[in-house]
Amino acid sequence: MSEKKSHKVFVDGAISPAFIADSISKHSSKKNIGAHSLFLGQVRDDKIDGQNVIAIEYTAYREMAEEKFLEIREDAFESHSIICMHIYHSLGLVKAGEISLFVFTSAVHRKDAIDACEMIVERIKKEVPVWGKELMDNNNSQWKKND
Amino acid sequence: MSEKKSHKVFVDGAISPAFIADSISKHSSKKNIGAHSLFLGQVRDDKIDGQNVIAIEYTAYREMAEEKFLEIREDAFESHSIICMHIYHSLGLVKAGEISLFVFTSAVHRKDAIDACEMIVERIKKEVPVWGKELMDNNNSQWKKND
Amino acid sequence: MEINILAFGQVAEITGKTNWSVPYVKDTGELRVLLEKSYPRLQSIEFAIAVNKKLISDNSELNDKDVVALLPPFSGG
Amino acid sequence: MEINILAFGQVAEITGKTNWSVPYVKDTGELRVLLEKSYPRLQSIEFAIAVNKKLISDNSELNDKDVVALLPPFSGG
Repeated sequence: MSEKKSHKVFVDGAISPAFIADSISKHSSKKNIGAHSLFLGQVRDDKIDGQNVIAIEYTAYREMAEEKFLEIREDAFESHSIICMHIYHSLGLVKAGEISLFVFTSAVHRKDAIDACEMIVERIKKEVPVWGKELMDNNNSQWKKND
Repeated sequence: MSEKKSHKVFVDGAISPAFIADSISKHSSKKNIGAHSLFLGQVRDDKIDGQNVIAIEYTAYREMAEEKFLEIREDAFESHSIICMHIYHSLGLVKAGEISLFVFTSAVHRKDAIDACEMIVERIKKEVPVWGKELMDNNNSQWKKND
Repeated sequence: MEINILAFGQVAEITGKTNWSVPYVKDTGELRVLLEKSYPRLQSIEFAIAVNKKLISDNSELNDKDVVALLPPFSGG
Repeated sequence: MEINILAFGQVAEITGKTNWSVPYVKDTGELRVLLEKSYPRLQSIEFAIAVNKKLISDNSELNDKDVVALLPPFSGG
């Protein structure tokens, strides 16, 4: 039952709640799944020098990022008993309040799903060549820093 | 911005992906949120003595469960920097492949959302008086055990 | 004196009822003995006791109008 | 010999281009020196180097047709 085939990670613009619902629905036929863990990254309207972030514009070194996503995927299946996993990351403009990252892991038991999801999120933040440029409401911008 | 008011936890039957999407959508106006962590418990079609589980029927000691959900909620806000949290649990019949538990935490930073979500799931499994009766396809049944 | 008893899950299957009351019972230890005498199958299963929605671990005195819940191991989620 | 250079994020803002090539360069250390001479603002920011999509930490020899990417700190998610 495990679905290890890869899929397109990058999506154009924000990730919609309807897309997430659709992704959840597709797993109802995999009846050996007992637990899903989902992580959603949402763009914050941080205040920087008195200006609010209104959106983040994401760019990536696509070829390298795609190799890295695949490596993270393979490592996740290697190190955790998961049945399937999906990663979606936005490119282009994502407004404050919208979702730019969606990590989805499924397993028989909750601990595997939860631990794998957290590991994948941490690795994406650290290892995948994607950049976010924070756009302010006065047309200024600055490069996002990951914590 | 933190939304600590309580809400109805128990829902009748399965929790639908559309309900989850709607719940996610409602957070797009809370623009200080940077991370959501979601846990979904899905009913497995475990094989028991050669028979598959086709559904779980959930019952609860409602009054005590509701007090316990409130206590877990208050502890989560006390121990983690979260902006909001929601718990939904099914009562009644939930078929294999359908979702019976939905825990949703949101925070400025991912670690708070992820840790709070995991803590809440563990406490629900251990401390909340809810029982699942696994119904087999030959009309047998047995009481679910949490691991 | 009246103690209200609630039974859930497998306990309710054994007792055949979910909600009844008993007259004077000194404490939860005595109640457990009485229940296991009336429903011997209760001896073979594990169940906890909550008094007025609070789980109790030691033997606890019972008072008039207390609500005693018989709780098999939880299996929510 | 031709080395292809890709620049991203803040590095691309400084170089004003995202994709160009340079003739002979011995290794990544020498390339870094050359770039910082052409674009002095690069000295004030942090950036990593990937050769053919692999991050390198030490100085690495460059070969014909290598693709060298200049990568400021990642900030995806």
